[in-house]
Amino acid sequence: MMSLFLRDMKLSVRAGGGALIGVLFFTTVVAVVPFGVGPDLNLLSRIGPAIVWIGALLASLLGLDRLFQAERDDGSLDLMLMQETPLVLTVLVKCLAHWTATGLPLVLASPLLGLFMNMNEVAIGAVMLTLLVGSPAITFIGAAGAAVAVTLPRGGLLVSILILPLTVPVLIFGVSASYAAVEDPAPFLPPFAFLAAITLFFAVIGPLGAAFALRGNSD
Amino acid sequence: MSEPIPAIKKFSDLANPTVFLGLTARIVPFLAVATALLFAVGLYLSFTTEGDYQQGETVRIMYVHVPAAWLSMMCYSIMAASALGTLVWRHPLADVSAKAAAPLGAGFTFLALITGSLWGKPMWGTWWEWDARLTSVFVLFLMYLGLIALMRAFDDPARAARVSAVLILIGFVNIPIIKFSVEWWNTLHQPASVMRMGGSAIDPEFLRPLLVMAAAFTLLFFTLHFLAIRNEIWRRRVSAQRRLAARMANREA
Amino acid sequence: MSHAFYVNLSYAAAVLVVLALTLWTYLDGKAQQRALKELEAAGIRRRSAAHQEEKGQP
Amino acid sequence: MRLLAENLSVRRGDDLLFSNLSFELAAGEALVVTGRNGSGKSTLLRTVAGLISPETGRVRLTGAGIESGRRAGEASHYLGHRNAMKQELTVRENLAFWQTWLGDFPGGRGLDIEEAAEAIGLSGITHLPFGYLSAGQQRRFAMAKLLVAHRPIWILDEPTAALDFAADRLFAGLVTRHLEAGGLVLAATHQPLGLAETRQLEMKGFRYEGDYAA
Repeated sequence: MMSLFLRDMKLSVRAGGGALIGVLFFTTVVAVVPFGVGPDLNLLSRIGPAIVWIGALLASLLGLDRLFQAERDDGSLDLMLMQETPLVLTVLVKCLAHWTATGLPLVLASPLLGLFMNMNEVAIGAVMLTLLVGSPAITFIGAAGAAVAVTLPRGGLLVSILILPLTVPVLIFGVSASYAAVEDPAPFLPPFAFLAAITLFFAVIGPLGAAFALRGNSD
Repeated sequence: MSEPIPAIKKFSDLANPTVFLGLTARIVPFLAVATALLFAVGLYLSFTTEGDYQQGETVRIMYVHVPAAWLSMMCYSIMAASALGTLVWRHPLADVSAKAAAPLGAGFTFLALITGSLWGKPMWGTWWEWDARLTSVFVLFLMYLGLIALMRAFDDPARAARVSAVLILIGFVNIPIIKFSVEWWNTLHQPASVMRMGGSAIDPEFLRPLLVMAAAFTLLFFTLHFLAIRNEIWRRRVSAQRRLAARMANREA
Repeated sequence: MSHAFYVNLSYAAAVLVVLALTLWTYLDGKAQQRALKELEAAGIRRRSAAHQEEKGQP
Repeated sequence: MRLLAENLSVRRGDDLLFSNLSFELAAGEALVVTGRNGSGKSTLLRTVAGLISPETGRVRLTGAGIESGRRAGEASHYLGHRNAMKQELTVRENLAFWQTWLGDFPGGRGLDIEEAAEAIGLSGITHLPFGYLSAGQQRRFAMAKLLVAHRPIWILDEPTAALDFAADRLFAGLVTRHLEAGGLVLAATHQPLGLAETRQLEMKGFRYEGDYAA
């Protein structure tokens, strides 16, 4: 299991890997917003958490379609399907590696973008924390979508379209927890606990669904 | 590497990577020592000179902020010159130079943004402001990162060189925008004060540490750039020899 | 917060960035050198280097 | 150890590729599947490997020390058209990954990575990235993958397609050694593999009738 994790990490860091592209996309998407809404700092700080969350959501969808397609293209997927190792576990490890390589850098870059959005320190901390807890859920859902679209030649866009509606709950609770941390009357913990629950839920459902889809898709 | 170093007779000899490696081996120690000395003097000066009566202690941030910002633009200009060298004269080391400079440029631009932010908080009361100067420097930072990603994405260095050279030249539009943004638009950022017509507008008390630090940062950049070019040449040799090794293994078998 | 805090923080950032760049350059150089050594040990030489050796030993 | 395929039928879309196909393979035996393009050779192999579920019939594994219900795929190496190696990683990283990931099937041990490279005649270049190698070299390292982890059954789909004559001979040697050690080989091929004693199964598309083993 560890060997698969290390291999996937190596692949995403080596040339052509998606780790840098994800962060770059995230930064660019968030940086474009002030040009659209104008440099009104009060407005920016109000919409900041939402923008950072949406940017992170889009950026973490970027490399997802290659999660299984790359394995399928060179035949590795066949060998993984044949093993006695439960496929669910294989998928889970691949998700974790993918998140560590592409999701974690987004979390680490988010405070910097928070500054650009003129968010205060508490809001930045809250967004970073919610992203840390919530972004794995996106990867887990995405794994299921990627598995469904694995045999399609141009599945990349389809994966995004399939997954985006499913990530809406993650977005809702992530953003509402971030706002709750800033605005006094709303409590922070309930939406945050919900977010954590969603992530745990998808950590089970996502790999299960992905494994099922991969078995059904093999030909 | 104990190979004899061929003598440099004309400028075009620099195109020979072996000659360049020999030159690097001779020059870099001096550059490194000079950089260290200048930094020692510069740091001493920056912490002993007096604070500004308006800006107080924070004026010391200028001694790292301005050199970093200056380097971020100089590095891009060097990359643009290298890009011209690649496209027009097909100088074999030009694209190596551009590729080696990109991460350095990104690093110094990042430093300029960070220190600018740290300066802006006590002075303007905000970490970041979407004004013309700051935005254009941020765009420069994104361009550096994009170029790094682009250069890494190609397998074939020759193709990567041409494509990224075109992009570098297109992006060069940004440099004059950064330079003159403070004059063209009415912004929060203060206008240039060191280099302008009719002499510097800055008190010699601040000018001295600033110039020393700028020189130190510039030398640091050149030291690192030389070393990065050397690394890139080695990287290409490794890659060429690996291909050779693969071919030789075939012949033996 | 006092101004000294911002000054110290920005100098710390400068030191960090400079060290990171220097370290990266140094380590990258070491890695490439190691790769070259490994290849040389495996008996692969650059054509020009091999050529000079032949000339040196008639 | 015996590999039993019983009454296999596989349908792709609306086409019945083959039906009621049965065969039996004992330790030390090789079965070469031949036939026209599209006659279902690859499909048969993938079915035995467990990558396709057949419409009827099943693939079984019997023998000492094998609990019933174990899938044949777990005891098999599958070498398909694609090499299952990553271009960006070095040969050694690729092989080391598969070695630890696959693990040894009970009853044997895989070779060391360098030994495996030696066996396919390409020792000394395992430190190169896989993408730097020529197509033939890549194929040979894909075969080294069969050696680094022990599997009694080798399922080979056009194994020698990208190989020259010398490599062809080398591979025939590997397969022969595997058979002598009590392994089983199931191969689909156009070219003769150069094996001494093999049984043949000719696929004739969906007109196939009858029981091969009988």
